[in-house]
Amino acid sequence: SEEDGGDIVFLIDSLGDTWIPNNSAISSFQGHIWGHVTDKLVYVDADGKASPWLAESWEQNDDATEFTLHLKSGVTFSDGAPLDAAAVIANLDIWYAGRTSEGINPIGLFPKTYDRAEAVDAATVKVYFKAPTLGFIPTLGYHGSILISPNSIAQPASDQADLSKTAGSGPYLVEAWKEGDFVRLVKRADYNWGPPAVGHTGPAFLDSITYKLVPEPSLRVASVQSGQADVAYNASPQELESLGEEGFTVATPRYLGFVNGWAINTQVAPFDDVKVRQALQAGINRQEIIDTVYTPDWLLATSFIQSNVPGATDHGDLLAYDPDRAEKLLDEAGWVKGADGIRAKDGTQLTLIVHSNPYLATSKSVDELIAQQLGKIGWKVVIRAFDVVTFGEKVRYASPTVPAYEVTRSFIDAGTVASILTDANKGENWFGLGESDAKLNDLRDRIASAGSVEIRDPLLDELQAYVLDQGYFIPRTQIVQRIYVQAPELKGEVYNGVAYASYYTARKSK
Amino acid sequence: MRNAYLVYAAKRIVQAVVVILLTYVFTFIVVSILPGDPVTNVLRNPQNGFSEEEIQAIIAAQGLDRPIPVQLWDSLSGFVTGDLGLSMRSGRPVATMIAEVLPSTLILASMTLAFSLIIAGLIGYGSQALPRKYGQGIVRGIPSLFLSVPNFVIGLLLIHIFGFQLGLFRVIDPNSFWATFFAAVTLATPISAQIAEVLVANLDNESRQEYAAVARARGLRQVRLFFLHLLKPSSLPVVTVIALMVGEVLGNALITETVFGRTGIGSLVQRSVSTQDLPVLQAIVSLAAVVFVVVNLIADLVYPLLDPRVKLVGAVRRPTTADEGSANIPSRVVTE
Amino acid sequence: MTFSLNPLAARIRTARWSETFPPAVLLSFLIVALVLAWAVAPGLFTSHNPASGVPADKLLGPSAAHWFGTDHLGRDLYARVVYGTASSVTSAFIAVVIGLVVGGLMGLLAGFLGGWVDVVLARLVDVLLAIPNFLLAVIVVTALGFNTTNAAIATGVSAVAVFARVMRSEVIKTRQAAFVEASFLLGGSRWHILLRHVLPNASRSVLPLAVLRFGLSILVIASLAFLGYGDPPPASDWGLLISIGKDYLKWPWLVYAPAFVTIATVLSVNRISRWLRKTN
Amino acid sequence: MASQDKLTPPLTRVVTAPRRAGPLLRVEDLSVSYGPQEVVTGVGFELGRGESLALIGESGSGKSTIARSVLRLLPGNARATGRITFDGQEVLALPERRFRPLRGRGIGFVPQDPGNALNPVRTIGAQAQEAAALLDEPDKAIRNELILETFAQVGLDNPQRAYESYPHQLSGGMLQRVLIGLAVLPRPALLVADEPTSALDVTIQKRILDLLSRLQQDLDISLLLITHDLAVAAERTDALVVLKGGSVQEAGSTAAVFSAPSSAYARKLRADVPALNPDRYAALRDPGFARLTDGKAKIAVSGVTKTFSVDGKVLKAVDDVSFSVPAGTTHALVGESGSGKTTTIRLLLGLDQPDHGDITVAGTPLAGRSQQALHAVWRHLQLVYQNPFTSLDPTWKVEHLVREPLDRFRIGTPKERGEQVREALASVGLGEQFLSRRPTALSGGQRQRVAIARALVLKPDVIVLDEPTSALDVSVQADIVEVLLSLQAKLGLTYVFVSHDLALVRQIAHTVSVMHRGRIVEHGTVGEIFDNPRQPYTRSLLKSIPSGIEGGTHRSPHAFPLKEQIA
Ligand SMILES: Nc1ncnc2c1ncn2[C@@H]1O[C@H](COP(=O)(O)OP(=O)(O)OP(=O)(O)O)[C@@H](O)[C@H]1O
Ligand SMILES: Nc1ncnc2c1ncn2[C@@H]1O[C@H](COP(=O)(O)OP(=O)(O)OP(=O)(O)O)[C@@H](O)[C@H]1O
Ligand SMILES: [Mg+2]
Ligand SMILES: [Mg+2]
Repeated sequence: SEEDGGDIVFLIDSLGDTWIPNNSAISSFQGHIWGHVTDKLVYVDADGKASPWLAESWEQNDDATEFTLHLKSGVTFSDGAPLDAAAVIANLDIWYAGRTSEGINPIGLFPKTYDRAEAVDAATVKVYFKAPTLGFIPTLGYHGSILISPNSIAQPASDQADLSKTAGSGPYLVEAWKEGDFVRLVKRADYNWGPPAVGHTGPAFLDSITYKLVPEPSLRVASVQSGQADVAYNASPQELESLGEEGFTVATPRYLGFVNGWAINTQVAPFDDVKVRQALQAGINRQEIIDTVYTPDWLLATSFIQSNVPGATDHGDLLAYDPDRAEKLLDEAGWVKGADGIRAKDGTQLTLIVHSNPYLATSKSVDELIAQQLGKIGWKVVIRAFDVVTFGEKVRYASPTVPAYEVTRSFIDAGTVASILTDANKGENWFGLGESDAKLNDLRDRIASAGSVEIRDPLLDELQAYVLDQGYFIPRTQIVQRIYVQAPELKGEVYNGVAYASYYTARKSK
Repeated sequence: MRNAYLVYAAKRIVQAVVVILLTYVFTFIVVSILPGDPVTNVLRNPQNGFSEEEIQAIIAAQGLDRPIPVQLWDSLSGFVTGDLGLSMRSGRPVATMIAEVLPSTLILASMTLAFSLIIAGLIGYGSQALPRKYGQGIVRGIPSLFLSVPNFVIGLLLIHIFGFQLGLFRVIDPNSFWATFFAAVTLATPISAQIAEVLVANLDNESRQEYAAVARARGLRQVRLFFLHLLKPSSLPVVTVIALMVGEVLGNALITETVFGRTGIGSLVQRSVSTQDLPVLQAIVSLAAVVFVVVNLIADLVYPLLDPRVKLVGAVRRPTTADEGSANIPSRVVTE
Repeated sequence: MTFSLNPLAARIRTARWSETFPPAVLLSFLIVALVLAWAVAPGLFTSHNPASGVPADKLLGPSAAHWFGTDHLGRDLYARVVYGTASSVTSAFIAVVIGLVVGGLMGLLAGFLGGWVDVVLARLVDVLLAIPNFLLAVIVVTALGFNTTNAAIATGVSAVAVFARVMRSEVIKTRQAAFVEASFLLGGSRWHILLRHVLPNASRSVLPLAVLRFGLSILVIASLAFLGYGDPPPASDWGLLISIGKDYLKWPWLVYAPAFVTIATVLSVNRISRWLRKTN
Repeated sequence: MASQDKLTPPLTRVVTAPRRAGPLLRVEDLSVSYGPQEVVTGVGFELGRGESLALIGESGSGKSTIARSVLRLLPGNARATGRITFDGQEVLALPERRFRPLRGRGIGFVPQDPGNALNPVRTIGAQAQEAAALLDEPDKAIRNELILETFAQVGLDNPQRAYESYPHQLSGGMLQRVLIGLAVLPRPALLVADEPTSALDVTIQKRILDLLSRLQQDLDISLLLITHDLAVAAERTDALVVLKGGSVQEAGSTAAVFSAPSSAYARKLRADVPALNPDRYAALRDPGFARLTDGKAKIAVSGVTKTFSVDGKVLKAVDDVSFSVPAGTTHALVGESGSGKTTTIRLLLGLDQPDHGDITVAGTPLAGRSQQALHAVWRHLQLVYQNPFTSLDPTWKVEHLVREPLDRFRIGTPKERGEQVREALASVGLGEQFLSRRPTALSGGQRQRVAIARALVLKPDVIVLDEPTSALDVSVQADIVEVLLSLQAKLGLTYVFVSHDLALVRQIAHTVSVMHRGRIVEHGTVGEIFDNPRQPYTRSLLKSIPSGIEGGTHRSPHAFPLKEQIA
């Protein structure tokens, strides 16, 4: 085709920490590269729909403990190794267990119920689980589940850390890279096994993609504006509007997962009082957040899961901004406004401590705006900010010092949501409720044992309504964790279920 | 004299080695009290979905829970034998990672030093040769101004003006000549200012000396007076100031490299600090200390050879940095 | 009040005044005074609330109503600069005090006691000196946690070596001065000499250094904020404002206004330091 | 050797510009101000070709300022008005470009402090080349030869060695010779010498002045000599201009002004020169001679030796020194620089410990005393330092400076202490207005008075004075000496007075020890030493005292030690 070829430069704010595939594939940054260099067994699109990719088809037994995957034939890794049953098993094994003593981690979201995998023949793999694992197939489309050549997997960690020594089967190859600087990918000419869902299976159109690290957001955008680069990742939302007017493509794909919001720790006063939680729910002007911090590309949260997740339902009425109701609820709860405009009860001020999420650049601004909004109804908001490391260390769900945990989390299957919320079965106990809320426990159990989507969806709907009404979860906005500003010449990219842009199908006009 | 110099040199070298080793231990202790580490950092990414017990198990499996002294001993003996270990963050050999970024920083640093010297020299010349009231006043104000502007503001301004508006360089190609040029200019502003402050103070001091008047009475013109008489004694103390600036260049490179998107020692530090990659930080700080100590060692060893006034009795009294107040710079670097 | 109206004396006095207080120094003092006033009583200088604004009025340019314009949440930038002064000034002050007290003490002891104390402290100072200042500050602030106070402490720690060195060399210089021996002959004890002679004299050049460092500390703390090691919002330290502003370069006053205030302050402080050094 | 005394052909070959009529240098109505402060007011004088003229006056009277105006070397903040005509050309009006050729070629300059007048980091040869470049001699070899020849001519006995040296490798006397050589090398018509010897030892001073006189005669150069020593001026020049506070007090031929000064200031200046008035303080001092015999020894130093090891070499700074000082008398230690005077008195004070020998002060031996016991001795033994600029803590006020010893030794009640401070200051002639000043706001003389007051306030028996006036000019020196002697007369103090100025010692001391290389070479009463010196070293010291016209050596280039050894 005459439009084939061309090179693009993608400006990114970080190139992550390590290239050991297991340790890096979930990174917001490295996922871009892995998405082009490797393939997955299953493709999950922006709406959460799983479709065949290198697994052309699959079957599962009734209790979802045994899965059979039928592989596409003729697929090879870039080092020449065939992508066959043995290769898939090697990948499944290392996803599950890693090689921790070497510093190769397991893949966090890979089902812990994994038992073993067996090759039925060169193109058929049978996977066994110790317990029912409905989410296995969608997990194969998750960004961590990238297929790596068995030769690469066998390498020691320090070799795996060298990106150029790792072979995938994707439409692009690593031509050169430099730590903390750039990664240049070139097209693999014999590629012929793209996901049918994107409508193209042959070699990619663009000759090369260069991911270049530019830490300053304003410089990334200005570079694209001045024609020095084609895509700027994670632009500041404030600039998007004018960029759109200037003719640049602005993409704000949403991933599948929770909305951005707070999981409230019900063990910490005053949030042990449902009225206070409900006041919080009503005291936040979500539209103003979108108008001020974001742009119309961001959507109002209508539940605590993103609206594109299958099973998400619209509970916008529970999330309406109603300061009068909030004040009334607080009055009822005994929090009365003092002379300084801040409510107090028994000598303590009505305070909300929030920890800005370091994984979301706009988190602080939203916090500040909410602080203003809550300030009007007599709520004092204290904002704390930690770096990624300290945040991970100090800010945990249901920790006594963390009344509100800011969630930014994707997931593949809404069915897993309910089990995270309580502490049964190693759940994360988001609201600090433990096993104390009978209704929540009941919903959780019924969702887990639901055999089909038809049975599960109404339960999910009920769960969403309950959690929001109780003020367990305070949504802020639907989350856009990845923002792309793209030169108008570049077209045809595809965003998957975790909002990564794939330029496999993209073309650049001259 | 010869003998005294050798004794002095030997003393200084031993001192330098001690300082390097102490710096290593010091850094290790400071870095060890940093909260967390890159391993848990990766593991704790919420998208990863590990539980706390899983995280602890992985940490234990990698031996990261050993006592600090044991880790220090391992690390120090590695350092002495030239083995810098593996990065905790990326898993790659630290030596490779440093070797990758070192050339870029070296180029930037040498350009910076060259610019700093040129700028400082121009300011120094201007401070003596320009018309007193206006010319000199303005030139003498430059170092203060340079020292008052946040470095990253200068960098961003230069990028926007020369990179985007004038299109002199591509931001995504920070190793091109002009991008390096402007990064060096950014880095050179505070450095040149500090050198210039010392130089101007020394020049003033020297030009007030009787010998300057006597030389003028001998019919020397300003240019010759500056180059023949004032420059050498004024810039001798600058030699040691420049040596001290080496640390400053490395430190400031942290910001400049980040702003310009250059990969170099500075940006590697920035990444390693934000993930607390102990082996890399440790190696870089030690490397910086080695560079600093060696450069200063050379300066100290060369100084007595350059300055005929210095007699080596006891230690050489060194001039101080601009920081320490140019008023303190002894006009005569003589030891009794 | 003196009533000596000798015109000649008056003339000489004014001549001296303008000579010892050049206009640039006067202006510097005025700027510093204004900044200190902002720090002490920000409410007197602006009626806007620095922490909450009108979201609808976001990113307005400078005008009569908003001298420095408004930020991305519609807050008045001038008010944020004014209210951020206290923290900016205090943190720079903390940094200087740490450097001055710790470094000064180390230098004082090393210089005055000499011997092994000097050797040990000198090596410690060498170590601190060998680690690039800013690198040291970054590591320390990471160890302590990210907020402006910790950034200030880190900045102070990284200045310890400089103060220690200057103090030490000043003390040694002073210790060898004839008046110290004279005081000894006049019956002065070691402590008396240390406190009444050595310290005041040594501090004559340490003071301008401290003033100079105060200005530099503002910049270092701003640089740390730039790298993200400052206070969380809604704090409005100048460095924080600049580093937030740099993400909104389409609205340049968000950078220029706080940067200008910072530069003017640091420049003034530097000028005063230079003047102190000269008049000493 | 002969070449030193007669000019050799290459030097005479130098072409000089054709002479114009009129005086070589004429200064008319010259005023100079630094900023708003006028320091020279309406000065005028004339200097003929081949003649010599001295500008004399106390420190700060504007001598150097005038010299620098002539050379156009005033600093940037200075403004000069009036007329200076050199060889028919208006110096002040010339543009810099036109004036520069006159520097060096027309007017040579010999500065005050030789240690500071050569670039310390360049060799002497390199700097000599600059002077040689003014000769219009294209051949480098000849230029080099000329330089070496000139060096020989000014009495450097190893010219090549001097040529290769750095300034710090030569002594002050040698440096001054180099500077004179560099100034005369381009054969200027006028030589301006700004206190060319004040920084030097008396013995060397004489040799340098002799050299200048001889060169002036041999090369037919006009000499503008600046000095604060009337005796020096009288000895060396044809005419005198006496300055005070920037204006001319008196001018005229040397003979006239010196023998019959008409202005009060010139008379005072003459009276203040110790060499010219050996008996000025006789009334105050002479009663003390009686105590030499009846007074018992307040201080006894016997067989004291002190060695220093420098760079592995052992240096005997004080070698077997003995002397004793009767109570109420003044003992002077004299000798050239480095002869061990300061070291001796440091031993005397117990600030250093001698290697051998005993020191007894008021009957108590110092050796092996504890810190505590030394304190008790210092209560009665005080020191006044050579340099008043470094011996007073600049951060303290005068009141506290003088009060410090009282506080330290806990003498009297605080109120009494205040009284005593005032008394002590009054006794050195300082009023109450000085109490709250800091040393920086005092002149050198005033500072030294404060230092003396501080020594006096304890009412000690003994005061050790280490060259207390050598940093001050003659007039101030006279004031201080007067104060010291009247205090001795009144309180019966015992002084140990260190000096290299024999004329001063003759005025004030009772007994004298002459030190040379750490040893006392001669010892006796002031009469014995001055009237009847036995040692050649003492005789050479005495001969170096400038004495004005009467006993002077003006224009008599007789044999004198011309060379200095390069160490
Ligand atoms: N650069 C200057 N700026 C301001 N005042 C000056 C400067 N140089 C000299 N003065 C002042 O001018 C006056 C005359 O100084 P000058 O050096 O000519 O005196 P002098 O007679 O040479 O003294 P001395 O015997 O101490 O050398 C003094 O009061 C001095 O303080
Ligand atoms: N602390 C010391 N260490 C080494 N040498 C010393 C020390 N103090 C003095 N000397 C040397 O001892 C000799 C005598 O010095 P001293 O200071 O007593 O001489 P002086 O007669 O006072 O000279 P001046 O007239 O220059 O003051 C000199 O050669 C000097 O260099
Ligand atoms: Mg003078
Ligand atoms: Mg002496």
